[in-house]
Amino acid sequence: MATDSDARTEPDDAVADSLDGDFGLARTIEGLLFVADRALSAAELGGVTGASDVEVQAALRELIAHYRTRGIVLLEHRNAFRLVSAPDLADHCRRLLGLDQRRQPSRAALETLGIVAYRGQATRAEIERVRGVDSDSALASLLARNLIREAGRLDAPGRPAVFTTTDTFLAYFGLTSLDELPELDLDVASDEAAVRPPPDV
Amino acid sequence: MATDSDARTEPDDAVADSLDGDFGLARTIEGLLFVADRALSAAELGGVTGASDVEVQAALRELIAHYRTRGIVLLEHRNAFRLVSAPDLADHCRRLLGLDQRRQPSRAALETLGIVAYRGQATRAEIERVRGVDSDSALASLLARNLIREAGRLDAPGRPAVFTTTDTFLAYFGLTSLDELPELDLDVASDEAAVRPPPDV
Amino acid sequence: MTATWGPVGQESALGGFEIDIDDFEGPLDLLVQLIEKQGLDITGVSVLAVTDQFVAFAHQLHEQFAEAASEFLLVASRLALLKSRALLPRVEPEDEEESVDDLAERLRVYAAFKAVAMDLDARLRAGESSFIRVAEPSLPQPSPEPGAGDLMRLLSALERLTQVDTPVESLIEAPTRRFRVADKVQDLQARLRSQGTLAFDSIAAACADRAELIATFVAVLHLVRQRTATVEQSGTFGSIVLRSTREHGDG
Repeated sequence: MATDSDARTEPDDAVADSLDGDFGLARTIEGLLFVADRALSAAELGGVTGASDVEVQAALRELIAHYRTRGIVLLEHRNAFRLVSAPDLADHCRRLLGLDQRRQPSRAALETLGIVAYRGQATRAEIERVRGVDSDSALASLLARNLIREAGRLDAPGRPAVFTTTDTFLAYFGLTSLDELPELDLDVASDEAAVRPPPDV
Repeated sequence: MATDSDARTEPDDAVADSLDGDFGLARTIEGLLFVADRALSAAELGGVTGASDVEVQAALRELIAHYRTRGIVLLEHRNAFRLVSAPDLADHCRRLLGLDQRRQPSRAALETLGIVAYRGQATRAEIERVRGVDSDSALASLLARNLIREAGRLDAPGRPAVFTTTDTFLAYFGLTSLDELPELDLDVASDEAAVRPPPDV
Repeated sequence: MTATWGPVGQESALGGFEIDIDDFEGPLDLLVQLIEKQGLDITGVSVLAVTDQFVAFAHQLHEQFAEAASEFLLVASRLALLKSRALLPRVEPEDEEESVDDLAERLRVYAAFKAVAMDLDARLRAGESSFIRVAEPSLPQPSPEPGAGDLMRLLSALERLTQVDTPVESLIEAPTRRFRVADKVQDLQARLRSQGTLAFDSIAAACADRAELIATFVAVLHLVRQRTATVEQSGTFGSIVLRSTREHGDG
């Protein structure tokens, strides 16, 4: 051993070492997800931990399974991950945080949100084409609530904004993944039949 | 893992034990500790959950034991409880948060920082009176970033800490003294759009 | 144009239907609701049954929904086309066929998203929602990189605070002494009127302590925002000059 670059040893390393290797990664990721104030992508987690994508994904699956029964759940939104409180504890959390029961979004906002969620992304024109009505204020209210965000601009005349859902969207509706949304029920088979939201963008 | 709703308890399985009976309370408390922005006392937890002190204490012991091997740890300090990342993960967390450093401080942090800077010094209570909201975590993040420091304590009930800006604050904003502040583009600073209330959903 | 549905003896095709103007948004929504009230399939020729109703309703709404009128007309014309096709032998060219299919498809897609909205609505009513952690990490972090801060963001955060619910005075209220920004504004205005320009260094030097300096500084911000004065600086660390926007000696 010529170099000694990793000489820094912390006493607590013994704890991590005593656990099986894979769980070491899972608990590191658990700690990272806990301190993060946003959703973290698998790539970011790989970058910070130095683990491969396959290892990170396996650790995340393990954590998602673990948190299925706990007071905290691990939500996945378009391949980004975030710890949130369990949806059924909403009333307790509201009481602790002193939050009022929020106002219900309008149906216009919910329709718009549904279109963005199932399409993965949508421009205002696409949304209005589906709804057959101006959707500007519905979009503005969804943006203000951080349920959708602008993901970029289309390379088309006018460079229209492309909207996509946020991880707050899942948390807001007590979902842990887009897979939990029901299948889009189109009566007749078509290209768009049985559309599920795409897993990532 | 013990996702089994079966009530039978396997003698050697601590996890199965934890799902038994009052795990409902433990997971509720787990969720509350997770969303809280401060340490919670057993009395507060009892108040929110409606459980007795004995029940709350038992649930807390159970959670402390559970978190002994995880990437999150349940700390007890002066009979107040708080979830924190495991100490041995500090390097990983720092690396993650270091990546975040390129991001600007949150608006809450900036408001708090501005108040401290313009007043010269301020206590937490003074900041909260101006901002109208709890500013504990904003202060914590500013302290952690060394943008403010505790300058002393007020000779008042509770001996509240008085905060002041640091040299790091000046360096961070590229200033050598307050005199340099007016070189701002005030049209941007006073952008009216930022104060419009969000439209109704 | 007697429809094969609806309450017998009603003069208006709309009679007996309780669809309020506030109850729907746009033509597709109206059409889906009319169809649902008839218990009909959303697709194909069954749309016929509600055509008259829709057209009558659209006619009634025409002026109230001026911005959506073209969309209503478009839907109504397609419905009329559908109806004509049912009443007459096939004479339509193919592009009209497409337009009819297109409407049916749009209705189907819209109805599906309406169902999604209902599902989301039900979830909210069930009251289940997850909460994120709001605490910021207390882990010690390395000091921020010098010069990386955006002073404009700091100021705009503060400005927002002062505009929303807090008088500026309370922001700069010093523990021991008080300086009113309004006084400083008046003072600076008077001096600008007489002198035309003021060096910030000299204004700052005249301040007894930091609290007064800050009150003065906030007053400068107000003057610039009011466009009573402009601020000029020669170079990054150059001296700062406050200049009246009015000609020296004017009014």
